[in-house]
Amino acid sequence: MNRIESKNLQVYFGDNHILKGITTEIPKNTVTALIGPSGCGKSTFLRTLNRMNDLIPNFKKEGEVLLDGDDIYSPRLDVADLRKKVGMVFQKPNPFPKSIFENVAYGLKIHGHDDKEFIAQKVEESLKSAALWNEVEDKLDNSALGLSGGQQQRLCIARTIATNPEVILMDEPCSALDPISTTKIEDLIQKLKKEYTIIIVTHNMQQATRVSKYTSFFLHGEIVESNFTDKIFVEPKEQKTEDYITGRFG
Amino acid sequence: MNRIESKNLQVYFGDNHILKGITTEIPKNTVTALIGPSGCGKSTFLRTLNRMNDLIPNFKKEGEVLLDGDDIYSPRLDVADLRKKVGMVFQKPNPFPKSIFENVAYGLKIHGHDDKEFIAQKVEESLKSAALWNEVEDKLDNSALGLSGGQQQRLCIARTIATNPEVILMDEPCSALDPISTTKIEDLIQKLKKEYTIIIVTHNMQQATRVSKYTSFFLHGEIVESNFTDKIFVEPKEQKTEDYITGRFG
Amino acid sequence: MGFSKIIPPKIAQKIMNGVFIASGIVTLLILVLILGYILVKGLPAFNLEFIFGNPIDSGKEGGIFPMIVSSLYVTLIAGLIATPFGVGAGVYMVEYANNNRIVRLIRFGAETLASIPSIVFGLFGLAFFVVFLHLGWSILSGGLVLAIMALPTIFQVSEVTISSIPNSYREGSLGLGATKWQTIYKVVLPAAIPGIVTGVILGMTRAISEAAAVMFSVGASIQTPISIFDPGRPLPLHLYMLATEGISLEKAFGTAAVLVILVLIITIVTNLVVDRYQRKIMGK
Amino acid sequence: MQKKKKLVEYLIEKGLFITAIFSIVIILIIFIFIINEGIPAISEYGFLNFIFGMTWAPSDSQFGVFPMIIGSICVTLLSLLMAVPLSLLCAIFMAEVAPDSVRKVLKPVIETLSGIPSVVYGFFGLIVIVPLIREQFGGTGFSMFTASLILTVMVLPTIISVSQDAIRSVPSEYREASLGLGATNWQTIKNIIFPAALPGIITAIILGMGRAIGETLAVIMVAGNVPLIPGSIFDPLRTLTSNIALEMGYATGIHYSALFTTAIVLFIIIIVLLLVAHYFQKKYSMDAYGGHA
Amino acid sequence: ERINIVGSTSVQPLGEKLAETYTENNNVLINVQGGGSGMGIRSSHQNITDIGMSSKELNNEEKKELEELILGQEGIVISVNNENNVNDLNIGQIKNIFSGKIRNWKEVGGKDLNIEVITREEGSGTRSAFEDLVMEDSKIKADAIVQSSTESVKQSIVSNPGAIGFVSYAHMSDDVKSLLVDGVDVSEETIADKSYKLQRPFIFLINGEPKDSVKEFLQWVYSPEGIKIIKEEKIVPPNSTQILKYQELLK
Ligand SMILES: Nc1ncnc2c1ncn2[C@@H]1O[C@H](COP(=O)(O)OP(=O)(O)OP(=O)(O)O)[C@@H](O)[C@H]1O
Ligand SMILES: Nc1ncnc2c1ncn2[C@@H]1O[C@H](COP(=O)(O)OP(=O)(O)OP(=O)(O)O)[C@@H](O)[C@H]1O
Ligand SMILES: [Mg+2]
Ligand SMILES: [Mg+2]
Ligand SMILES: O=P([O-])([O-])[O-]
Repeated sequence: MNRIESKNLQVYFGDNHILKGITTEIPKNTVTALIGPSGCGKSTFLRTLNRMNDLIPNFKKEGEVLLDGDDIYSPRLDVADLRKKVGMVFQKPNPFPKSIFENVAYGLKIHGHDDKEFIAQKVEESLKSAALWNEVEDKLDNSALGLSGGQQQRLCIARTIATNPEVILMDEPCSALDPISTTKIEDLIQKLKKEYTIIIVTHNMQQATRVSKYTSFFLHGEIVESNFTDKIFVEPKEQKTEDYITGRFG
Repeated sequence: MNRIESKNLQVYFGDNHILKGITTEIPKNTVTALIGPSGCGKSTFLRTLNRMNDLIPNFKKEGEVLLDGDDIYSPRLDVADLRKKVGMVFQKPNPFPKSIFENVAYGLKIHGHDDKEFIAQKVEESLKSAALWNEVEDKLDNSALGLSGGQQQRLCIARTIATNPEVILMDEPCSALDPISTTKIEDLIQKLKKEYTIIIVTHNMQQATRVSKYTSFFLHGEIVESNFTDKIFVEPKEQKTEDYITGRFG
Repeated sequence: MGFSKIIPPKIAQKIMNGVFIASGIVTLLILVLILGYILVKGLPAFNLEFIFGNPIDSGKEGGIFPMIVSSLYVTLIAGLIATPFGVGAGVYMVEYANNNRIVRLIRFGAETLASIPSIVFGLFGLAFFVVFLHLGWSILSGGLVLAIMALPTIFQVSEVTISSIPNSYREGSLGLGATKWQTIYKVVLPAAIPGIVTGVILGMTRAISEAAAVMFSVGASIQTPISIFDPGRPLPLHLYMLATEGISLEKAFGTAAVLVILVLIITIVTNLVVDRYQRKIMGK
Repeated sequence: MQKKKKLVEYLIEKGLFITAIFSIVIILIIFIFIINEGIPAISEYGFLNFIFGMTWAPSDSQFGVFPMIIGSICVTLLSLLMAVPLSLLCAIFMAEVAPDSVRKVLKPVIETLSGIPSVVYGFFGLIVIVPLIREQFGGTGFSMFTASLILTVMVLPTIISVSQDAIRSVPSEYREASLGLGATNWQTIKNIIFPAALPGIITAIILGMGRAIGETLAVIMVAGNVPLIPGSIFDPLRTLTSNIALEMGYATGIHYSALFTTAIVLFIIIIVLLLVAHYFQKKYSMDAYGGHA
Repeated sequence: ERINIVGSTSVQPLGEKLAETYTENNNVLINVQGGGSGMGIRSSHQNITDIGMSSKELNNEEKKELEELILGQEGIVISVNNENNVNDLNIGQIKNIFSGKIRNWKEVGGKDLNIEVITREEGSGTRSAFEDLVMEDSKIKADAIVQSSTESVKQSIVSNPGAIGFVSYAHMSDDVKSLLVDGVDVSEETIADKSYKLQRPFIFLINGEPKDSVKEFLQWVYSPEGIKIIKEEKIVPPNSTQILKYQELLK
C-alpha cells in the first residue's frame, strides 16, 4: 500500500522552476532513499511532503501530494497535524536555543504530554536511539547550541523520533556523523521501518544500499528512475542513473 | 618541514576540558586528515589553529601552537593576518546574506583588491574549482541564502580559496555533497596540496585514504595515533584506532 | 568597501578601534556628567524622611513618598497594558501579517505615535480618558496615556527582535507538528526575550520619566493613591512643579535623584535577570 | 480537541491582529481629536496663511507658524546629525568591541539615561550649557545648537540600546565566516554586521527621531522660544512642540484652536520625515542582501 | 468625597497649601491640578472641575458665566542679575526696555552691557498682567527670550549679567535682584496699599452653585485660618469688606 503519492508535482521558487513534474509513490513501512547530485531538488521535494516550503515566501506549487489518499494541500487539512504525522530531520542541524533535555521534550510537550516521568523516560529513550545518550546524559541541562556538529545532528534526530511520527523525512541525517554513529542511526532506521514510513536523502550510495528498499534518482528537478534499491544499483535502466552511481557523471 | 606544531595544547570551554594535551606536527604542502568520532574535538582543534575559538566567550587555552615556528597566540601577532594565511571552511555552511558573487568577492575586496575585472575572473575561477560555476553562473546576483545545502557548502569552499590562503582548514567539506561534487572537491584538494598545507576533518575513511598523506585519530580530546595515512589504515598501532576504523568501536 | 583602498585595513582597524573606544568614552563621560550632576545636586536632600515622608508646604519641606507610589503605580499600569499590546503587535507583524499594505500602515502608525509630542498626549488624555470616558483625573487615566506613549517603542523593538530570530528555529518547531502559536510562544518568543526586554525597559523608562503627558490626566494630588481611580502625582510631575514654580530646587534635584536611582535599580535588576536567562538558553 | 486547537489558533491570530491595529486606532482617535479642535482656527485664519505666515502673535490674532516649522526641522536634523554617528559608534563599541564586563555596566546605565525626566535635562541645559554656549560662541546662549545638544543626549540612549541589540542579534556564523577570511574586526563590522543589522538600526534612528521631534519641556528651557527664523545655529528659535506646550495652559478660543492646528502641521512634518526615512530604509536594506533572497 | 481644583500653575502652590491644611481636619480629598490659567477657565467652563484657578482677571465674556473669588493680590517683580548696578526703573523705562527701544544698560544708568530681555510665554497670567500694567499700546519685542516658568526666568537671569525679567513676588529669592519700580520697593504693604503698581490677582473660579463640600471648603478659605495661609504665601488677601461679601455669597 502506498503511504505517499505525488502526482505531477511542480515547484517554483519565484521564477525558478525547481521540481518539474514529480510523479512517484512511497510505499508504507519501508525505507525509500532519494539520491541525486547537489541542487537537484531532493530537499525541496522532501520539504513539500510536510508543507515546510509553505514558509518560503515565493514558493508556488502545482500538482498533488497525497498522504493515505488525502490531498495534503487541501485547505481543510490542519498543517500542524500533518507535520506531527510527517516528522522531519533537517539538512542543517537546527537545535532550539534551549537545553538538550528541553529540545527533545519539546515535541512531547506541545502535543499535550505533561507527565514529567513519562517525558523524562521518553527523552532518554530517544537520545539512546539516536546514539547520543552516553555523551550528554550528565549535561542534559546544558544548552544544545554548545554541542558539536554531529551531536547537534543526532539531537535533532532524537527530537524528531521522540514524538512518534508515522512518516519520517530525513535530509542527510548522517552527513556530519562518524562511521560508528552512522551505523547506529542506520540500525535505528532498520528498527523504525517496521512501523514507520521513512524517506531518506543521502549522498552515500553505500548507505542507500544498506538501509533502503526503494531508491529514486533525482536529476535537475525530475525523477530519472525509481526502483528497488538492489535493482537500481545493479542494473539501472537509464544511462544517466548508471553514470551517476558509478561516479562517471558531469 | 613542519608548517604547524601544537605542543601540549589544552582547551577548555568554561569547566569542560575539551582538548587534553594535543601535541602534533602538520607538515608543509601535504594533506593531513583528522578523523574520530563525533564530539571528540576535531572542530575545536581546527578552530584553535586560526584562533576562531577566541570568539567563544569562555574559551581558555594552555600550551602552544606554532605556525612556521611562531606562536600564533603571541600578543604581537595580528589575528587578521593569521586568518588570512590560515583559511577555513566551516562545518555548517555559513554564506553571507549577500549575493553569490559578493560572497566570493568579499575576501578579495577586504584584502584590498579593487580591480573589477580581476575580481570577476577570480570569482569565476574559484567557483569553477569548487564545482559550482555551472549551477550558478546565470544567477550570480541572487542571494546565496537561496542555494541548496550542498551548493552553500561549495560556495563556502570557493569563498575560502579565492583569497589564496597558505594553510586551508576544512571541516567536513564534503559532508553535504554528492559523489560527483565530492570527487571534484577531492581533485581540487589534490591540486592545492602542491602549494598549500591542508588539514581536513572527515568522517569518510575512504576520503581520508584518497586525499591525505597523514592521518591523526582523535578520541575524547586526545590524539590516539598519528601516522602516514596508508600506515594508519592498514596497520594501526593502537587497538582503539583499529576498533574505530574497522567500525567495531563504541 | 572604499576604505581599504585608501587606508590599509590594519591602520583602519587601529583608527576605528580608537574611534570606538573614544565614542564609548564620550558617551560614558556624558553619562557621568549628567548622572553626576543630578546626584551631586540631589543627594543633599536625601534622607529617610525624604523618601518615606509626605510633602509639607507644597513640597518645600517633607518627603515624596506619595509621588514614588504614584510613579510606580502609573508605570506599572502602563507596562501591564503596553507590553501585551506592543509585543502582540510585533508578533503579528513578523509572524502573521501577509498583507504588505497593512504592515506598512501599521508600522507607519506606530512610528507616528512614537513621534507625537508628550504635550499632545497630555491633551488627548484629558479630552479622551478624563472627560470622554469619565475616568476622571486618576492613576488609571495617567497609566493609559503612558501606555500609549510606551506602546510604539515596545512594538518596534519587538518587531525587530522577532524578525531576527533565525528561520531554522521555526522550521524545527513546525516540523515537529507544533502549531504556529506554539512555535511562537515556545521557541520564537523565548529566543527574542532579551531584545523584547530592552524594548519594554525603554518604553517604561520613557513612561516613568514623563511629566507633560500626565500633567493633565493623572491629577496632582499629594495624597498617596490607593485605588486606580484616585488621583496621584508621579515623581516627574512633582519635580516639574518644584522646579518650575521655584518652590525648591534642592528638593527638585532630590526628587530627580530618587527617580534616577529607581530607574537604575529597575534596569540593573532586569538586565541581570535577562542575562542569566540568556546564559541559560544560549549556554554561553 | 482538534477543533478546539484550531479555534484557539484562530482566536490568537485575530487577537494579535487587534493588538497590531491598535496603534492605528489610537492614531486615528488622536487625529480626529486634534483636527476637530484645530478646525476653527483653520477656517478662520486659513491653512496656507497658517503654514506660511511669518508672525506668531496670538494677542494680535496672528498665527503664522513658518518659523517654527523651520525650527522643528532644524533642531531635529541637527540633533540627529550629532546623535546618530555617536550612538552608532557607541552601539558597535558595546556590541562588538567592549569586553562583556564593560557592556554589562554600560547597558543599564544607558537605559537609565532615557529615564531621566525632560525637566532635568532642561534645567541641566539652562544652568550648565546655556552659559557655556554664551561664553564660547556669543549670543544669548539660548539657541538651536543648545537645544540640539540637549536633544542629542536625550536620544542617545534610545538609538544606542536598540541598535546595540540589532547588532548583537546578527548570527555569529556571519562573523566567523568573515573573520575566518582574514577580515579585520572593522571590516567585518562595516561589510557584514552593519548591513545585516541595518533594518534594526534604522528602526532605532526612527525611534530616536521621534523622540527628538516630540520632545518639549527640555527644549523650551534652552531654545529661547523666539518665534523667528534663526539666522545661525547660535540664534534662538521656537519649535512647533514648544509652541503648543508653551501656550496651551493659557490659550482660550481661537488661540487654543490655533495650537491644535500647530499639532496638525507637526503631524504633517512627522509624516514627511518618516517617508524620507522609509525611502532610505528600503534603499539600504536592498543593498544589504545584494539581490533578492 | 473629592474636590478637584484645576488651573494656574502660579496659584497651584497656594491652592495646595490650602488643601493640605483643610484636609487635615476634614474628611474630604482635594486634588489640586495645574495646567495653567486657561486650563482653569476652560475646565470650570466645561464643568469638569469644581474650582478653577486663574492668575489673571477674566475678560468680559468669561466673566458672564463664571464667578470670580479673589484670593488675593500678588506682586510682579522686575528682576535683574545680582551684579547689575541699576536699582530703580520707572514704568516708562521698563516699557522701553521690553519693547526694545532701550537696548543697553548704560542708557538707564548702568554698565555698558547689552540688555537681554527674558519674558514669559504668551497668555501666562504673569505676562498678561505685566503687559496690561506696563506695555500699554506697545509690545514686548519679538526676539525676547521666552521662558515658561518663574524658576526658569530666574535661572536665566542668574546666569546672564545683562538679563532682565519679571517674576512673581511669592517666589522671589536672593538669586536675583529686585528693582524698585517708580521708586517703590515691592512688599506686602506696598502691594496692599496699591503703591506698588505691578500686581495681579489670584483667583478661584466657580461655575454656578457649588456642591456642599466645595462651599464648606471655600468658606474655610475665607475664614481667619484660610486667610492666614494666604498671607504666609506672600499673597495679600482681599480687604475685610470684600471677604464679608464672599462669606455672604457662600452661605
Ligand atoms: N561552544 C561550546 N561550548 C561548550 N562546549 C562545546 C562548545 N563547542 C563544542 N563543545 C563541546 O566540545 C566537544 C568537542 O566538540 P567539537 O565540535 O570539537 O567536536 P567534533 O570532533 O568536531 O565533532 P563533530 O564530528 O560532531 O563535529 C563536544 O563534546 C562539544 O559538546
Ligand atoms: N529558497 C529558495 N529560493 C530560491 N531557490 C532555491 C531555494 N531553495 C532552493 N533553491 C534552489 O532549488 C534547487 C534545488 O534545491 P534543493 O535544496 O532541493 O537541492 P538538493 O537536492 O537538496 O541539494 P543538496 O544535496 O545540495 O542539498 C537549487 O538549485 C537551489 O538553488
Ligand atoms: Mg538538500
Ligand atoms: Mg565538528
Ligand atoms: O500658570 P499661570 O499662573 O502663569 O497662568
